[in-house]
Amino acid sequence: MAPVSQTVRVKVLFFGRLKDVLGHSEEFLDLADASTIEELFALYAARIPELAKYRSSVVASRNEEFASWDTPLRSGDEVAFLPPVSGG
Amino acid sequence: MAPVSQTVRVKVLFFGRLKDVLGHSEEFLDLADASTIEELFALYAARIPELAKYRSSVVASRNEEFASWDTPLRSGDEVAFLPPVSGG
Amino acid sequence: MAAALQDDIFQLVREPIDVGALIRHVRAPGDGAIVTFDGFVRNQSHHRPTLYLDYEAYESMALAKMREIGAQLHEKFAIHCVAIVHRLGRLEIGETSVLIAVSAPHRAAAFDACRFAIDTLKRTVPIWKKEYFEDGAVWADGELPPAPAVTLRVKPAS
Amino acid sequence: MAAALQDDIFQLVREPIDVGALIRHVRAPGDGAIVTFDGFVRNQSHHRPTLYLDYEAYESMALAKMREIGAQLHEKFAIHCVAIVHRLGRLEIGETSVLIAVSAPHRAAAFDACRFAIDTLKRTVPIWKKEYFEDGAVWADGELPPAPAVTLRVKPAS
Repeated sequence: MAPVSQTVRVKVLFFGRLKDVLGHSEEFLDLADASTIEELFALYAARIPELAKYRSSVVASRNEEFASWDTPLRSGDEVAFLPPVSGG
Repeated sequence: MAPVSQTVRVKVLFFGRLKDVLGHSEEFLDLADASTIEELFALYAARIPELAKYRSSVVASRNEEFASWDTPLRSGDEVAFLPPVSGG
Repeated sequence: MAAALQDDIFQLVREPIDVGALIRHVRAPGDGAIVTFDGFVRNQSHHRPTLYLDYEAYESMALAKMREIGAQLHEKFAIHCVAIVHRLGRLEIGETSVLIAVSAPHRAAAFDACRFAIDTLKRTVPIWKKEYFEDGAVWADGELPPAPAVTLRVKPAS
Repeated sequence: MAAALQDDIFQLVREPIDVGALIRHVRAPGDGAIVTFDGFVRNQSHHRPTLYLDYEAYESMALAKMREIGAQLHEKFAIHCVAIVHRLGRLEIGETSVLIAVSAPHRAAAFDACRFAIDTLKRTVPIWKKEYFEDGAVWADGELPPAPAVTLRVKPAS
């Protein structure tokens, strides 16, 4: 039997200037299974075109570890989009 | 006229283990004019032979500046013999 | 990765940081040196007078990254104990935003570790600073943390 | 040589050193970083348990050399203010013998200057430490300050 098309639910967080652009800092989102972080970001950029210009100055994390943009997501994952950090 | 032979009075200070060897830490001493710091140390080493063995692990100062052993002394100079320093 | 010693401190706080208390905390009779980095709010940024700052963090990840720095310090340097505390929320001019204190038997390790800690914190810990000026506010320029370029996927067994 | 700023501190003291007060002293709104070195009495020396220490100094020259270090810091590094305080007399285990605090607009200068200061102090400032053990006392091994090998004499005019 071919696998049934499934969705996964992930938590998405935005910080710093990204949060200002989005107007909110976190939400839950349903995605096609095996979507990547890149695809997740593209969904938001489709919704809010201004986001696209931040793509090259953002890093992503998955479950509190820095992650590459091609990381596939699983249900329950927490993904964050992080602008350049300026602590200290 | 040939110059009259003169003496100069200098203050001599000892610190750390040198002070322990000498049994005192400072005194005034009369020296032949133009005596060097080396000659001053030799006077003490003649008096207290144990001092001689410290010669290579001592530096001298003249008027609170590190000075070479061939520095000639003048009246009123303050000379100190300093073992390896261990502040901090 | 070496476990952090029990008396290391990694904290995000919203109250003023007590520098003296943290220095006393990392102090132990077997040590001889403590090097401390105290970062605090400057009165200007790029020659514009600053009114105050606001720090925010991805708190759980920031704490995890701070602990990771602590573990790296114990791996790389012969230190005894470390405290890393970062403040969040509104900070006035002159207030400490970050305090790092490192104790060690010898000073070279304490200096190297303290500097490694603040350099790494500024590159990798998800904390952001918003600067407030007379005429508005901006997110400070920062550093993009180094993230893996691609995921190395294990080929599924067939 | 650049003059030391008026608010630099160079002191030899016989009472406990107030680390917090010195850090506050070098702090100014134009700075962003303070690096502090706190050197204190270890409970052992070469694996022998230490009871206490006694520090003595050639006080006038030690203060002159400490001021010289301060002047060098201002020449070599973009710092704002420095405090160098060394304690003399009997010190118990854990007590601070030397405290160096350096403030600067940026952290690299503060780290470099603080480290230069303690390294130079340990090589050039005439202070000596006697270590007391259960079975006696010894002068600590130290470093021989670099002194000129020969005096360059100006030939008298003939």
